[in-house]
Amino acid sequence: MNKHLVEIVEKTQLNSDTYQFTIHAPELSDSALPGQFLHINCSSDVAMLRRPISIFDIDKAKYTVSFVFQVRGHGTELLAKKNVGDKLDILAPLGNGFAVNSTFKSVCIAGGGIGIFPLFALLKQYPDAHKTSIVGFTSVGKFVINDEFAAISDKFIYCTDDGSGGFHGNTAQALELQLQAGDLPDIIYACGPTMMLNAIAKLSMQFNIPCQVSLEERMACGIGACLVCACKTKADSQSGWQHSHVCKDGPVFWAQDVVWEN
Amino acid sequence: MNKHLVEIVEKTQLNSDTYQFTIHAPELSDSALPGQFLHINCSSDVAMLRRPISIFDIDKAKYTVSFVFQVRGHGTELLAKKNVGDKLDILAPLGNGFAVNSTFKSVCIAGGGIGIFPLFALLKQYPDAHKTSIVGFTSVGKFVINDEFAAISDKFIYCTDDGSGGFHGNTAQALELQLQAGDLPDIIYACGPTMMLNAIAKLSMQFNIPCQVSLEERMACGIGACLVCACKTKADSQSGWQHSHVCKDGPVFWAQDVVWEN
Amino acid sequence: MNLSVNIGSLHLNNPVIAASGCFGFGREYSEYVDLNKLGAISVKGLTLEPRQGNAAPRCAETPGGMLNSVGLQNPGVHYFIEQEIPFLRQYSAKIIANIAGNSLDDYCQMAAILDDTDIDAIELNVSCPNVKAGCMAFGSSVDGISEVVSAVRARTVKTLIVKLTPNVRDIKEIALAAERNGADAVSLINTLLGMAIDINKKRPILANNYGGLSGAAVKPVALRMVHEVTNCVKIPVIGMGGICCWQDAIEFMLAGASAVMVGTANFINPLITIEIATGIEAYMRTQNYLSIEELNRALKMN
Amino acid sequence: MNLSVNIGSLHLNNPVIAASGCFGFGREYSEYVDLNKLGAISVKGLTLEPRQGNAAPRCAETPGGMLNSVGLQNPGVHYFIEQEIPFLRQYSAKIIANIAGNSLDDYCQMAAILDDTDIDAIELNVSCPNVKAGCMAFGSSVDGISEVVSAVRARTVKTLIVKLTPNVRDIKEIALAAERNGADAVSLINTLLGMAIDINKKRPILANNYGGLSGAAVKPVALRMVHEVTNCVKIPVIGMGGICCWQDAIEFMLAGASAVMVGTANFINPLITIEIATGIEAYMRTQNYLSIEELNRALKMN
Ligand SMILES: Cc1cc2nc3c(=O)[nH]c(=O)nc-3n(C[C@H](O)[C@H](O)[C@H](O)COP(=O)(O)OP(=O)(O)OC[C@H]3O[C@@H](n4cnc5c(N)ncnc54)[C@H](O)[C@@H]3O)c2cc1C
Ligand SMILES: Cc1cc2nc3c(=O)[nH]c(=O)nc-3n(C[C@H](O)[C@H](O)[C@H](O)COP(=O)(O)OP(=O)(O)OC[C@H]3O[C@@H](n4cnc5c(N)ncnc54)[C@H](O)[C@@H]3O)c2cc1C
Ligand SMILES: Cc1cc2nc3c(=O)[nH]c(=O)nc-3n(C[C@H](O)[C@H](O)[C@H](O)COP(=O)(O)O)c2cc1C
Ligand SMILES: Cc1cc2nc3c(=O)[nH]c(=O)nc-3n(C[C@H](O)[C@H](O)[C@H](O)COP(=O)(O)O)c2cc1C
Ligand code: FES
Ligand code: FES
Repeated sequence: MNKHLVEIVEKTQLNSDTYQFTIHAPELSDSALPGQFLHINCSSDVAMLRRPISIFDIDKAKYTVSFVFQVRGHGTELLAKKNVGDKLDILAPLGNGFAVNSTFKSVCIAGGGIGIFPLFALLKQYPDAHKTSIVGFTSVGKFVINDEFAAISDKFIYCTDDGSGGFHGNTAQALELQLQAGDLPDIIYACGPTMMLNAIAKLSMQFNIPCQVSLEERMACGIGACLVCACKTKADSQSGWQHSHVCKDGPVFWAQDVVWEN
Repeated sequence: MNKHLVEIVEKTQLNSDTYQFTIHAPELSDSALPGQFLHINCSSDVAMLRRPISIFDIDKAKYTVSFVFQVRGHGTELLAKKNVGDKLDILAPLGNGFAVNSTFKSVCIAGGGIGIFPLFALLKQYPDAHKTSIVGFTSVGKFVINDEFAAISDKFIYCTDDGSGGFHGNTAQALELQLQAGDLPDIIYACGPTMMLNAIAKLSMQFNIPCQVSLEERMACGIGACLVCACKTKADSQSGWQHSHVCKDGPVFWAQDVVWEN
Repeated sequence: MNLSVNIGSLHLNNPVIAASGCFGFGREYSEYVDLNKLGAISVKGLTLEPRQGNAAPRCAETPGGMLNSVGLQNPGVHYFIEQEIPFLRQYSAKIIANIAGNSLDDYCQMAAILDDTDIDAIELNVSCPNVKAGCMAFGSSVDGISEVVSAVRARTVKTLIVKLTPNVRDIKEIALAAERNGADAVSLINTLLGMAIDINKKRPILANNYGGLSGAAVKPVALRMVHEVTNCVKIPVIGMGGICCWQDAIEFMLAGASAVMVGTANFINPLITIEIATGIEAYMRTQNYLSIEELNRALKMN
Repeated sequence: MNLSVNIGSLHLNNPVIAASGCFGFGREYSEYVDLNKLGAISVKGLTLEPRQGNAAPRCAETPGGMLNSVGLQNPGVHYFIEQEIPFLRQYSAKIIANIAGNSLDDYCQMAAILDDTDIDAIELNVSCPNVKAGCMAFGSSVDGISEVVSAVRARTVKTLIVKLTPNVRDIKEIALAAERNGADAVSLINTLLGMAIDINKKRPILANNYGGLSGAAVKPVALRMVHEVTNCVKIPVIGMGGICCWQDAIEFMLAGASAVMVGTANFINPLITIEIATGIEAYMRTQNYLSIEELNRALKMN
């Protein structure tokens, strides 16, 4: 069973609205895969839906898992108020993680905003490959965990939408420059706003590079039962598409399997 | 305006489910009267109604007011989780306090369960009178702040419904014995379950002693606007009664003005 | 930027109105709120004769909301005219007289009486679920509403607002009937009929057994109904039901409401009406809306 | 003490049923819950042909509740029969097939098809607010419900449960029409039609604009309707709407419900169905009720 009551063992405020929590969760640290998520009960109120948050890091030695989240609305606000020693009611690990292939020599991750969080644990799965990280935020003030990404990457590119630091533009544009310059990885992993993912999916097809994207959708159950977290994927059916579900069939999909709408 | 954001400066757990909070509230400590109540916002949730809680004690020198409450349901449960240093959003002082007459030589209070709390500050208004306190609980295990009442009273009688300590019976029965024994105070003040208040009101009429009771009713606004906290009182109208409102016309009423239903 | 709105011939300085039954006659809240800063106050539902209402308990908290079964306790329309209008007239907030009756004749008499007084509008309460006779019965059928609205319309030249009940299958047809029969505006929603049971006492919590549900919990239903109604009538719509913050008020105005009424939220925060008015103004400023009408037109459907 | 109940010829070991659309086909929750401990499972609403449902977002959180606009995405009745019944039959929980159609013919065909299969009951969903054609249209008028219930009744000997919509003026007349036309039981409530707006995007949050409100917020309305219906029909009533804990379930059973369905609460606590069953048992023990029927008769009105 994926329901756990875990203790918060570390809490760090990364910037004005972003927090990193580490939980003690032996089972979870053993089985969880990068790209999977936790479905977190943020409130004591029996009527508040859980919030999906990706796994940021896994420490099997310490039996811990950590996640990073931005305060957006009521749920994440309550979550941010929890402290070390508090218990968290989570469903985890949920969904499918990223496909990791140890024969890959060169991997690239592209993350926009809160989309960078699931990509960190993923990079750690590639100790030997050449790792390019492209991370983007709206503005330098919003940067979090850049240093960690820089430290673990062989090439590190950071972007800001407003040009206040690094590459002026989004991660898809930065990726395009890399690809055009002939820096072609064996795989691209991307997570972030849909527009960015759509652009990256197109680039991956154009340059014929396998690409996985992690999608976001509003969720209720988190386990494939309620069907609210629909996303369009390709299908053999007459229409050519079907509604898959981000929580169960994803959140990670092959970019070519997704039906991208404009 | 009666809306204040006050700080909790002391928190004491009196027994398994009863707490005493002291708040720093200069204005309130100056103006509040025994018998008035605080209307407390227990939650950060914008949709939870306030909870009415009586003033337990007032310390004008320290600019503090304290209240004692029992955890019953969701609201008081959340309130109990607040800690020293937290801010409380309160409307206070609300309602009418007890009528205090300094010429009285002998006063008697009768409190049942959580009904004893508003009577403590009241007794303090009578430094010179002979004070009889009759307090009752279901069982000895439920006793709280008995010592404080004993210390401040000239005569102290405690009752338990189950006979596990003190007088076996309720405070109305204990009061009746006092009155029958000729121990007749100038006034009786009572607060507790309606059945008990009803019995005490009858005794007060029988022995012709002025009596004030503090009533409870479910509240929303607390200030006389929504009209949900109705109680039947006598009126000059054809029917002989009207609906008064506990929050505004009370919570303290003269026993003879209340229409007691059986 | 202009926050004022017109509801028929009723001109409001801003679109925030205190909802009937939740603000007394303004007196109680005047200690907390500058009544000059409200668009209007809809007073406690009035009847021809004084009423004592239902027995207590009249209130039960429910998840995200509350049930009430006050049952129109009020001092009667004459007392209101003599004692309350003069008090309210000291302030610039417009006065809306919310009226309820057992019979068609009650409504007509009250409308005629109020027509001669210094109030700004009549809100026809044909939607109170807490009284035995009349009221919601009129409001839940096209025939009932047509009858009462046309009769009252004939008795008054005041701005006539008809307050609709959500306890119907199709609120659009009720709203259209109100419009057809002379309403200057409709306001919605009144409370949803509900119940709560005390499982220890094995009795309904409310002495009246059933009561009206209000507060945050009803907001999605209210918003949907307001949206449906604004899309079918041409008269102004006043939206309410669960508005607890300025963001909620903006949702209703995006759904097409010319003004909003705030009820239950006053009980939790007595300053909420003013905070909502301030929030609406700030939102319009940052979003560059010059008028409430612009806001009313801003919603794009998916 | 006996927790079992009979709904028509359907015998349930206990009165807790997973509500349609909130428990998939049982598979997803089988990891969390021992399906043998449930009275029954009402599966995701089935249609004759597979359906992809509405576009995303299909969900919006609201105060104390949620809106959904899934729109009956499902693999079709044939897939259900081949792939899901065999899985569910491994457990003792009874299987209720929830069916929805665009037309009378759809309902009839599905009922006839399912009549030959190893299911225990059919729940006629004439109350889904999220699809364009059919469904709720049937459920919101006496004529509509009479037509569809009598037609389906003629096609099946399975226990026939008719699921009612709360989006009506008088749910009693709808329930009575279902009973008159051959329903073995009624279940209520389906979702209340609602809306939520994103004030930054100025668009409804749901891609479908409107959606169905469920969860704690609707409990008072659901409870009142269940109470109304149990007091007018003679067939068993299955109560639901906002049940989040065993205390809520007891409220519904005191209101007269023979069994309860639990929907939205599963999303927050996947173990809730079992916790409710355990809580009901403990309550009955401490209160000395020997059967659910006793509990159903225990409510005293004020
Ligand atoms: C698979 C997955 C992984 C995620 N990982 C992370 C992460 O690692 N760090 C992080 O900061 N955020 C992550 N998110 C986004 C995060 O779930 C939302 O920011 C969060 O749910 C917002 O809740 P709230 O209470 O702050 O906002 P509210 O606006 O109060 O939320 C209201 C409702 O909308 C839903 N919702 C709102 N925004 C989103 C969104 N962007 N995606 C999904 N549901 C949303 C909420 O879950 C809730 O049901 C992830 C989302 C998904 C689907
Ligand atoms: C004037 C007045 C003074 C009071 N003083 C005290 C006091 O000093 N100490 C103390 O422990 N209690 C006092 N009470 C009772 C206290 O208000 C209730 O115990 C409390 O509101 C219960 O809230 P809850 O969240 O625990 O229960 P819930 O059951 O969650 O409450 C649900 C709703 O019912 C109302 N409610 C439930 N029980 C009562 C009740 N007995 N009286 C009024 N409303 C109720 C709540 O306010 C709330 O609106 C007083 C009540 C009144 C009216
Ligand atoms: C305690 C209470 C009393 C009410 N009395 C009246 C009334 O007298 N007349 C009326 O038209 N509506 C009355 N209402 C309904 C409100 O005006 C409003 O329509 C409803 O509560 C929904 O708005 P809200 O969620 O903001 O409270 C009352 C509501 C409450 C909670
Ligand atoms: C996501 C979701 C999907 C639903 N799908 C169906 C369905 O397919 N058929 C049906 O009859 N009811 C459906 N319902 C309604 C529920 O079965 C139930 O009637 C309603 O949600 C009220 O109960 P609750 O508050 O416990 O959720 C659905 C509800 C939700 C939240
Ligand atoms: S959230 Fe329920 S199916 Fe994905
Ligand atoms: S609680 Fe509103 S009038 Fe007393």
